[in-house]
Amino acid sequence: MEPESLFEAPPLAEQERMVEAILFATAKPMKIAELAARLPHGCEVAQVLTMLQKRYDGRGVRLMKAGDEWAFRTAPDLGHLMQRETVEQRKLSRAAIETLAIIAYHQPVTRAEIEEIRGVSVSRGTVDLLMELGWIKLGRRRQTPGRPVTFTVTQGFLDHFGLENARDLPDLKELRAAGLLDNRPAPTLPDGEEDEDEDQDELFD
Amino acid sequence: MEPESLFEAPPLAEQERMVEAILFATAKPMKIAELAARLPHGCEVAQVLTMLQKRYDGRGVRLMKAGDEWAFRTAPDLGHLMQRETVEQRKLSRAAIETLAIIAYHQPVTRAEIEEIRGVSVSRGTVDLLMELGWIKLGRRRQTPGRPVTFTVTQGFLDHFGLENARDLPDLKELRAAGLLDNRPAPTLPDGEEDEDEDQDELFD
Amino acid sequence: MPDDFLFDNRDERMQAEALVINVDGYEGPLDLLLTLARTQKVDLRKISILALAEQYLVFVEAAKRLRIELAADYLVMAAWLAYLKSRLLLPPDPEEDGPSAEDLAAHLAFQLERLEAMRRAAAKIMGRDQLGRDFFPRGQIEEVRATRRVEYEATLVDLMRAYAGIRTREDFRPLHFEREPVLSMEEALTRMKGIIGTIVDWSDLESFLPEEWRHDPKKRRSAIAATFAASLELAKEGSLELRQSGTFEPIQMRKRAV
Repeated sequence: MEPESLFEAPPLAEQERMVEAILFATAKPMKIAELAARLPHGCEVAQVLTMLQKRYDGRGVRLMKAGDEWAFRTAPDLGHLMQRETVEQRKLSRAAIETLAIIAYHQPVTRAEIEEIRGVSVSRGTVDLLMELGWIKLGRRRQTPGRPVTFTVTQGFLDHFGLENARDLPDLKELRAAGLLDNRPAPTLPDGEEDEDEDQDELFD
Repeated sequence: MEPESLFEAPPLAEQERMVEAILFATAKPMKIAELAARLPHGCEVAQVLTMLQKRYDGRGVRLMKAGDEWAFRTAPDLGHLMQRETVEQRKLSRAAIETLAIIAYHQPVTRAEIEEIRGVSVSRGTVDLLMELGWIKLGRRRQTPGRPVTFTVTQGFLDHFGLENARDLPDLKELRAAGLLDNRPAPTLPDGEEDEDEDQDELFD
Repeated sequence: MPDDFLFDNRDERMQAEALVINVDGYEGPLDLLLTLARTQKVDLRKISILALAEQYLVFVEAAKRLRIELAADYLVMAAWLAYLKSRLLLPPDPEEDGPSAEDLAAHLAFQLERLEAMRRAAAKIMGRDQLGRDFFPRGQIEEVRATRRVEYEATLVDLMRAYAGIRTREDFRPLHFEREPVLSMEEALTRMKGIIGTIVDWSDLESFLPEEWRHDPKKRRSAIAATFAASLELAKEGSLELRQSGTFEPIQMRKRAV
């Protein structure tokens, strides 16, 4: 039994101050549950986050949501003032950028599917790099023969690109409407050569 | 010549956003001159800092001045939120639980009586721990030679163990009926070994 | 396949040669096909797969002529496109099963369109404001101090078990017989043998009872019985004499003179 539960939660305005302080103190986005664990019992974290987001709307700093995590970030239009804070970003290869986009739009997606879309094999280095950047992660295994691993994008990806949600990816609706995100298998050639290759790739995963 | 000098400084509200973003993102407190160097020419940094300080007045985060440097800081009254408590569950030692049980069943009881019942001496560490947990407290002194202190259990003890009253504790016969006494000795401890340790503890207390 | 068919368009051949020099710049045959498709300057949806196949084959031919080694997958694609081209040009063979040439062409068009779409999407993603470039996290992180609190677990059952354990510890002592209030004959005999030399005059048997056995009536009776039995044993040995003046009179004993 926890003694806090005996008391009422602090007033909303006070809860807002508390969430503000906690989120200001960290660079890492936090889940509602993590925030709740740091606050007195009975706090309305979701409501408070919305209040806080409204409060910072239009300010130099904004409260951003990435997936189910929240963080304060500077307003993007002020980026030019921050040049000194910029960490030298590694130039991503075209292969890495395309692989990332394919994972984002087709997730959860297997390596074989990525290769099918790009028409070339995916080098291990590409996947490793995207993992290291914290932008992709392993999803559930596909329930197909060989149970291949799948990849999905992460909260870190959403945070990095200022996306509230994977549904907010650019042109997602249009691409879906055009059927370009459909999983349309290649018409099988009589000799089935192509599919054998795919299966082999999966074996080596 | 810097191109900014050709233009008017941005409106104060915009300057405020800028300073807010810079101070948020910077890793260390900043002097007015450093801020000015990052801002477009003609910005009223000192005035903007005062505006910003007022804006954050009473919030969860404050704009603080230390010497001639400025930084955002958690409001002092919310410092406790910056502590994350990790709770470690630990089993009470056998000595502690036995001592507690004797006090619960025999209260008020002196240390000598506890020792007689347990057949070994009671370390101060054990008593201190039980006191710290708020489960036992000092009772009245016994009106016998030496006027020894007695121990009783507390309301906290009753709350923790879900008892109305220490008298609700089942007696031996009920314990046996409840199957709490299997006819086997408690996991064998070589006689008094644990308590020897305790005695040593006492030496080092 | 006649050469003049492949090279009937001089511009196309020149273009293929220009592209082929850059072969390392392509990410595989699909990428190359996409690049070639763009030269058709039409919407990918309206692209002529037949024309594209021809362009590709021209490219491969040009590479051969320029003695540029093409990776195997480019050659596999060339073979496949040659096959597709022939299927597209010839009337459908009723004997052949599997997908129609149109299906294959449509899928290739879909693949190209999808790759193009992913490229555009990738560019849009990368064009977004990025963390650490356009917007920034908090720079001055306040460390969260971790404090550790130990919470002791103890349930009522633990408590009761502990108490029951203490109160019944006696029950669980290693098995040995408690010393009963009975003096054994062996004990009495040992004792009597020790003192027999000092009994020169007739003395009451009861004066030889061990001190701790004299007071408790139960123990006294046991001690008398044991001592009497022991003295009978010693009399039988011939080291002790016994006498009793009458029923219930004190039993007396003395060392037997040798």
